[in-house]
Amino acid sequence: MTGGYDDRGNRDVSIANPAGGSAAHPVPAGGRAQPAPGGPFLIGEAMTGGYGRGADILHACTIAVERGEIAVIVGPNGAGKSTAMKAMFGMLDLRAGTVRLDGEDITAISPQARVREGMGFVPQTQNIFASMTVEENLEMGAFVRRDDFRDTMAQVYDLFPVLKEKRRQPAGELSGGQRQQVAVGRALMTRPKVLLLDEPTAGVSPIVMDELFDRIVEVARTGLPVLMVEQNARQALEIADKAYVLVQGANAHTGTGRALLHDPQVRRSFLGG
Amino acid sequence: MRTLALFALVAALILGTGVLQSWNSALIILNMGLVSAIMALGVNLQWGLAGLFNVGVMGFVALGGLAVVLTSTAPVPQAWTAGGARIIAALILGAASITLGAVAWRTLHRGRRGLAVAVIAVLGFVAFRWVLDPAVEAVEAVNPAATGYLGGLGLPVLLAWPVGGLLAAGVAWVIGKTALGLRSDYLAIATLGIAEIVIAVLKNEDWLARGVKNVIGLPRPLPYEIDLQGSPVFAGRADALGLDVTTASTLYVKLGYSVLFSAVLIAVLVLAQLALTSPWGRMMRAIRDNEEAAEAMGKDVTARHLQVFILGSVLCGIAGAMMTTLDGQLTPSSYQPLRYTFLIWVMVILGGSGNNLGAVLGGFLVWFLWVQVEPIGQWVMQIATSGMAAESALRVHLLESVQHMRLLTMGIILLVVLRFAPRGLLPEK
Amino acid sequence: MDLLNALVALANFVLIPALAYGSQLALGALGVTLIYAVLRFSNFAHGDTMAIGTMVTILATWALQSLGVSLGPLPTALLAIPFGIAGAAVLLLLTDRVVYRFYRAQKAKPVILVIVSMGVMFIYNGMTRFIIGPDDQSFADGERFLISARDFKAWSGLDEGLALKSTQAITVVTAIIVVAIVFWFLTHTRTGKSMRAYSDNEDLALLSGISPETVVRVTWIIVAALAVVAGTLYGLDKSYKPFTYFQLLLPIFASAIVGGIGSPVGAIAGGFVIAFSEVLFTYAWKKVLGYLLPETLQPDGLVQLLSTDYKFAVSFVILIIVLLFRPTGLFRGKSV
Amino acid sequence: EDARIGVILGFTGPIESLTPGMAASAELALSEVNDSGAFLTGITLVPERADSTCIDAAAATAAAERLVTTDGVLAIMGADCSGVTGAVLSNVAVPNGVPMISPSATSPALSGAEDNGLFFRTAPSDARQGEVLAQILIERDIGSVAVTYTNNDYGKGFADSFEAAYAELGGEITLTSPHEDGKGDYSAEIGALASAGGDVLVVLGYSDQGGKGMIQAALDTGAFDTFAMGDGMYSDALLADLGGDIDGSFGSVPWAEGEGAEAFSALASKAGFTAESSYTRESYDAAALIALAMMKGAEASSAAVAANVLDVANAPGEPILPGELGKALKIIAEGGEIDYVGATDVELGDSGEAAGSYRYYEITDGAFSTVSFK
Amino acid sequence: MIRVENLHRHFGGFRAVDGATLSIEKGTVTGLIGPNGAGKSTLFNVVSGALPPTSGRIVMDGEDITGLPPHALFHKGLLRTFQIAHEFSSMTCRENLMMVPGHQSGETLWNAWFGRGRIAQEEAVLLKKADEVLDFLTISHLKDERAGNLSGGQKKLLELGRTMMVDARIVFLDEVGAGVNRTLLMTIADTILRLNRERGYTFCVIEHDMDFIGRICDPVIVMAQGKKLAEGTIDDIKANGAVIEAYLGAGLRTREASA
Ligand SMILES: Nc1ncnc2c1ncn2[C@@H]1O[C@H](COP(=O)(O)OP(=O)(O)OP(=O)(O)O)[C@@H](O)[C@H]1O
Ligand SMILES: Nc1ncnc2c1ncn2[C@@H]1O[C@H](COP(=O)(O)OP(=O)(O)OP(=O)(O)O)[C@@H](O)[C@H]1O
Ligand SMILES: CC(C)C[C@H](N)C(=O)O
Ligand SMILES: [Mg+2]
Ligand SMILES: [Mg+2]
Repeated sequence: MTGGYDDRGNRDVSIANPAGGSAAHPVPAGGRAQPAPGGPFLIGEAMTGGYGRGADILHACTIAVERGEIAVIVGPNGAGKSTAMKAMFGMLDLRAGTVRLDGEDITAISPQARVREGMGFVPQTQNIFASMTVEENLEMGAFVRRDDFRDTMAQVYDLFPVLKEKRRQPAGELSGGQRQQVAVGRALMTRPKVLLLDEPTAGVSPIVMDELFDRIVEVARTGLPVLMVEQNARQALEIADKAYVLVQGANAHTGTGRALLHDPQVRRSFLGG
Repeated sequence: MRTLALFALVAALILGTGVLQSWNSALIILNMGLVSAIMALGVNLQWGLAGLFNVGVMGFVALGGLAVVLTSTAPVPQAWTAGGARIIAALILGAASITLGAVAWRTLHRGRRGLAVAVIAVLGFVAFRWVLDPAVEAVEAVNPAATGYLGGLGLPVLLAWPVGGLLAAGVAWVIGKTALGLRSDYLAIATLGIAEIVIAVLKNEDWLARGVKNVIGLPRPLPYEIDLQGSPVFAGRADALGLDVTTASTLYVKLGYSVLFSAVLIAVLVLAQLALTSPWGRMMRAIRDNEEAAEAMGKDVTARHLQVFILGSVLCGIAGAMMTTLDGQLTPSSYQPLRYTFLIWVMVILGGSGNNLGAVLGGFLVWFLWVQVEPIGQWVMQIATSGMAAESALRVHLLESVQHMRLLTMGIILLVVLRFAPRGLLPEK
Repeated sequence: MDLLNALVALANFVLIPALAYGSQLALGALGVTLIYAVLRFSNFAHGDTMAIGTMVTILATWALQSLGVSLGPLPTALLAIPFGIAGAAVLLLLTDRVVYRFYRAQKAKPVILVIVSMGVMFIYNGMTRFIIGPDDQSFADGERFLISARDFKAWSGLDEGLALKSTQAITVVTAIIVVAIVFWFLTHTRTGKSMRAYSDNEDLALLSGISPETVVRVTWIIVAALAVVAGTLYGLDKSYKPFTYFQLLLPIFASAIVGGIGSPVGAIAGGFVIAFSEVLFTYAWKKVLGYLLPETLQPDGLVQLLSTDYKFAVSFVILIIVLLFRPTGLFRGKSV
Repeated sequence: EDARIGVILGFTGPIESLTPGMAASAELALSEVNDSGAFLTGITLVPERADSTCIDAAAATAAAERLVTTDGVLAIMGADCSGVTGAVLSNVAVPNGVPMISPSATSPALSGAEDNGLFFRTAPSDARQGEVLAQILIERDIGSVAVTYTNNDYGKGFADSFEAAYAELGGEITLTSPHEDGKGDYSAEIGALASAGGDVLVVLGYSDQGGKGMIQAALDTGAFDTFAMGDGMYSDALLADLGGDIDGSFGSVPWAEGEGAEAFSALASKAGFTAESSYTRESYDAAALIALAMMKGAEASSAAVAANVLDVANAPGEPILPGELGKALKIIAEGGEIDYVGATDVELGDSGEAAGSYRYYEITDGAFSTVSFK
Repeated sequence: MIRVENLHRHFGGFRAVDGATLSIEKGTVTGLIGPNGAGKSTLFNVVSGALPPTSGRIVMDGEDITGLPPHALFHKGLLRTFQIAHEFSSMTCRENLMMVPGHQSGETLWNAWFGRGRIAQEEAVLLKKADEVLDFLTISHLKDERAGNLSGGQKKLLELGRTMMVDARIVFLDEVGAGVNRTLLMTIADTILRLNRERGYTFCVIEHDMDFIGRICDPVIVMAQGKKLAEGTIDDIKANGAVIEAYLGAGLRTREASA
């Protein structure tokens, strides 16, 4: 028994594909980025698409983030928040709509190429390499970097001291919250030009969450745009420059973080009153 | 729809064989197809339904074969007097020391039990060999070219089918108790090993079933062709049908097997289908998807695994007994993993694992191919070389190697089918 | 009491052969384990990959021999290995392109890939026999022995001989070096780590900027190298016969699994477990005890635990016992 | 009109390296008959090959079934390995009344098979060869041997008869250890045999399989340096591979004295393949017997073969050697009697089995040399 | 109801649970909080039988349940959810729920073959119940969707839904809230309270959302480094210096002040 932390009770790869049986088909390699000047730093515009051959999950959904901004997506479970994030990262082949990064149309390029273009992403689930050590997880975050990344790693360890303690341990043996820290740390290692976080705070303790939010704000202030999905919405909206409410795959409300936070309808329906 | 179409295709292939080659060939394919389908159902039960990676199919099939010998051949009285009682005593002794060992392992305290069990094992083994060896020697010395074994019980051969199932169940129980804790490939290699052990015993314990000297001329549930050919009544009927009597007799016997086998297959299929669509099937699928969660939801995963492992093995045992009955002989060295384990797996996966009908379809189709790739390969080669100069070295070389087209063709067809149906022909919905 | 003779007899009949055989299994197991670790399926075509790669090596060896090239006391085949590797690599990459890639894109379940690899096995099998035929081929040259039993007896004056074939020595040394390299490669190089990452979580690997196609390509090339080295050394030491390579598949799988799937060090350990359990438990100790015990205690029988009929059975029993105590192999292999 | 003859041999599987020569020999006989122009008027013999796989009874049965019921073969030259031969015999040949002449299924158990007069073999049962080999050892004054045999019905049956005969003659067997064919490593077997000791190692296996592996391993470790070998070991390949290392070893192989075998060798080398491999002679003879029996029965039918094989194979009559099939056909056509001698000095007993004679050979200077015939 | 006595669970040399002693009283909704890696989930896993303890004892209603397998505990009325959702991914949501109740007569092969009538009746009842639960969790439109295709939060909901399929005596919830929409989470909180009051379920809840804990839990147990650090009402805990330092952090005060 490897214990209760394995994602799969039945540890048989042959049945439960470890990739979680996801039907997502990433954009294949080989596409090219097209110049598309103007607009926000990162924008997924009028994105429409779904998983495999299934029905559309996203309906002309638009999400954008400017340099130095924090944009937050909230919405009920299953609204398509994670799907939208995946679509912007090319983990999902869009049926319509475009994704543009820093004046380039990147709709057709593969996820690994987007990493090279400077995007960093923490998915909601399956966001660590369970069989590799914490340190190797972080190194993998820096995979596309050719420079010396030791100081970035030191910063991550500063942010999450517990990871330093456990750096030789396989990440799969960590507690839920610790895994989440590894996942965020991995994305920070990329030194991205834009950071996409899907519920980075799920399962982390309040004290770590505070640090995390502080750090996100700090990072954004250095000019790095951050796009994140949060269920811990009240706290997230407080720091958000821009916020989107997604409902059933479409934009329902858009505004500044504070505006939405104080919108009574949004509060009642999505923020838990 | 797809199901129907594919089964129609298989039917057409077999009928086509009948028309283009001969009805005897068609029936022989059909019969082994039926047997294969039952084996595939067994594997599908274990894998498709419970996610148990059993690659010891060959062992259970062989046990079924052994059952035929043990039930249906005539006993050898001299052998029994020579050492029968002593062999039985040795077996009981062996079983007793294993039980004792297991009990000791369970009851004794941690520190000492390793040593205790080791001592029991060694002493038990020595005693076992001491009782067994002389008896074996005596038994095997009884006319080794023709007998040299204890013989069977002389019962009707149809009885051997359920006995084959029981034998398989017994061994499956032992394996299940020890090895089912292992996961995926680790379980696979353990079952593979156990199958090899079963075959090793079958090959080397001559007193049991003549080992590699084979038991031939096993009794049959159906009349012999030559007897039919000699019977005027039968000849008359054949005449009335416009068939020559030899063909009629061979067809008659094969059809007889087809009927028997179909009856078993249909019964098994109905039961399997009922089980699959019941809450039991749902529970098994849940266990397959996530054991830990199933366990937390009150399902006794270990017990269910054992149950389904035994069930699947029983099917393989029954099918093995049927096959040996059809062959009329037990040849232990013909049990090769490629043929009796992996080919069955190909059937299950190609048919579509998790789907009983898929397994059955795979059983028929793959068996059909296994038999027919030889002519197909030759035919392809003929076409390929027909354009070449008659004396060209390449052509000669190719024609000489035509027999190797058999497996090559099998491989190509396998890849092509899986290319167009990557989840099997009839995937689990 | 004659300790020296006893030791030599034991070394000659048990230790050296088992070490060599264990290393041969280990080299094969390493390839299997790597494919399992990175591409997540048990590759049934590995035995035939070894056969076909070795075939290329043999053809190249013959060509070299006919050109008069030789390595002196070492087998010429060692020089031909690079050709074999190149041939096997091209073949594997082509196979991946035509066959496996499709299923990866489909995210097919591993068991499908296992069956697909059986199809590939059949095809390789046919190809090998088409080209070189099903027969035994001999291609060994150079010095067969580092020291032969006869020479050893003459040299040492002992009753027992000790034989050490050059191929045995080469195999053991190669196996250890190769395992060390693979281990180091996987744990210390960027590419190696990306291979492990890809094997662990494909989607996340994509998100880290790892190109799956590169990983896959590198894996196949390494596998080709391993298969050819293993196959050639085996062929030099024993004999080259395509059918035997297929038969080797089972003990190779057993080694990979008992060692812990995905673990290079486990492959070596597994190879030795299988090899030693085959030889040790069926060894007749009569000779060795004969040297060790005084006249009066000489054994009558063979002092053989089990007859060699059961050598495979024994090695599997040992394997099962090991797994019962270490359910994911000696070196904690992948449990998935 | 074509009369088809089945050639069922294990073209794939453990004896895949023996079978091409066997098939070629059989087909050589058939074409000799056709070329002679003296066969039944208007009828050409056409060989139909099928794969017995040597081990998969079901596949062999299916292949044979196809030959018999689809291609309509009238007689079968085959099968090769005893196991599949038994299966084909009882499942296909007997029910369909098609005669089989096996060139190589040597298991003693087949003697007792229910064959309805349809089964013949040109290779002698191993029961006999065991005795021959035992005698050879005693002649050489070898009193203690270790035995290894290939673990199948052939090897086991052979070993059984050898052991009984050798013990009878006062020899001592230190250990009998089977080996599996096609496996990777034989150290365990050699270890045990070496420990048991013995003056020579008796190897009852196949020359391109475990038998060779065993010899190789024994030489490598210095466990044995002289070997006594059964028929399966006789092949040029063995010499080519082991050459001078096994000088002084010896063995027995079904063989006919002089003429017939030589005639066949000449024929074979003219046809472009070598006769010096196991069971090529027997294959030639098996196919020739089929043709001659048809001629004798004056029709191309299964019944004709079954009824006349013994007649053409045994005395009285004009002795016929390989290459003389045309002559034989003419004699039969003229109503004469023949006694087919063939490449192996064919003499079939009542049960349709060759009594066979054996060549006792020794390896000297890297070549086979005949010591005597038995 | 549950007493954990000096429980240890070590992984190699690491002491994930290091002599925890605590008890969960009947009829309470007990909160279990603590920093990441405090050993909460490990404790759950040991109590629910998924992991054997290194040493120590677990007593449920006076009966020693240490080392009992999870399925046996289930039948004693002890249910749990997993922190990382453990859905049955190839089954539909409905099936995920319908498989839960124990002792279904259709779960024996005999009945599956020969007792179809009775099964049909039972299934109808189960189906209705499952649909109610799905409705409550706002995922009834997904009842025929494979559970593997749900969104992260929806999987968590399904996980919770399973505990609602049977009458439990004690339910262990491991971070059901993480990833669940806060509005829905509050509804869930109300349901937990209702189940607790009306049906007498006992709950033990791990959660990092202090609003949620504050709303339903009394008492709250704080774990740190494998041991119990503190226990008390939510207000006691929020005021406890050690807890603030180890877990809540200073931010909480400031945040509360601003809210
Ligand atoms: N299988 C394992 N092997 C080694 N260490 C482990 C294993 N499982 C858990 N641990 C360690 O035990 C400690 C406690 O983990 P646990 O999951 O119980 O924490 P937790 O309190 O639930 O944390 P969280 O709030 O983050 O979920 C962690 O430091 C973790 O690294
Ligand atoms: N792999 C998949 N295959 C098919 N459908 C999917 C898949 N993943 C998600 N879906 C469906 O897409 C819809 C949106 O899912 P998504 O994960 O984007 O939701 P979300 O907004 O992130 O929700 P949550 O807050 O619960 O994480 C859901 O209804 C879900 O059922
Ligand atoms: C072809 C031969 C090697 C067959 C062997 N004589 C047997 O009876 O099996
Ligand atoms: Mg989400
Ligand atoms: Mg936890």
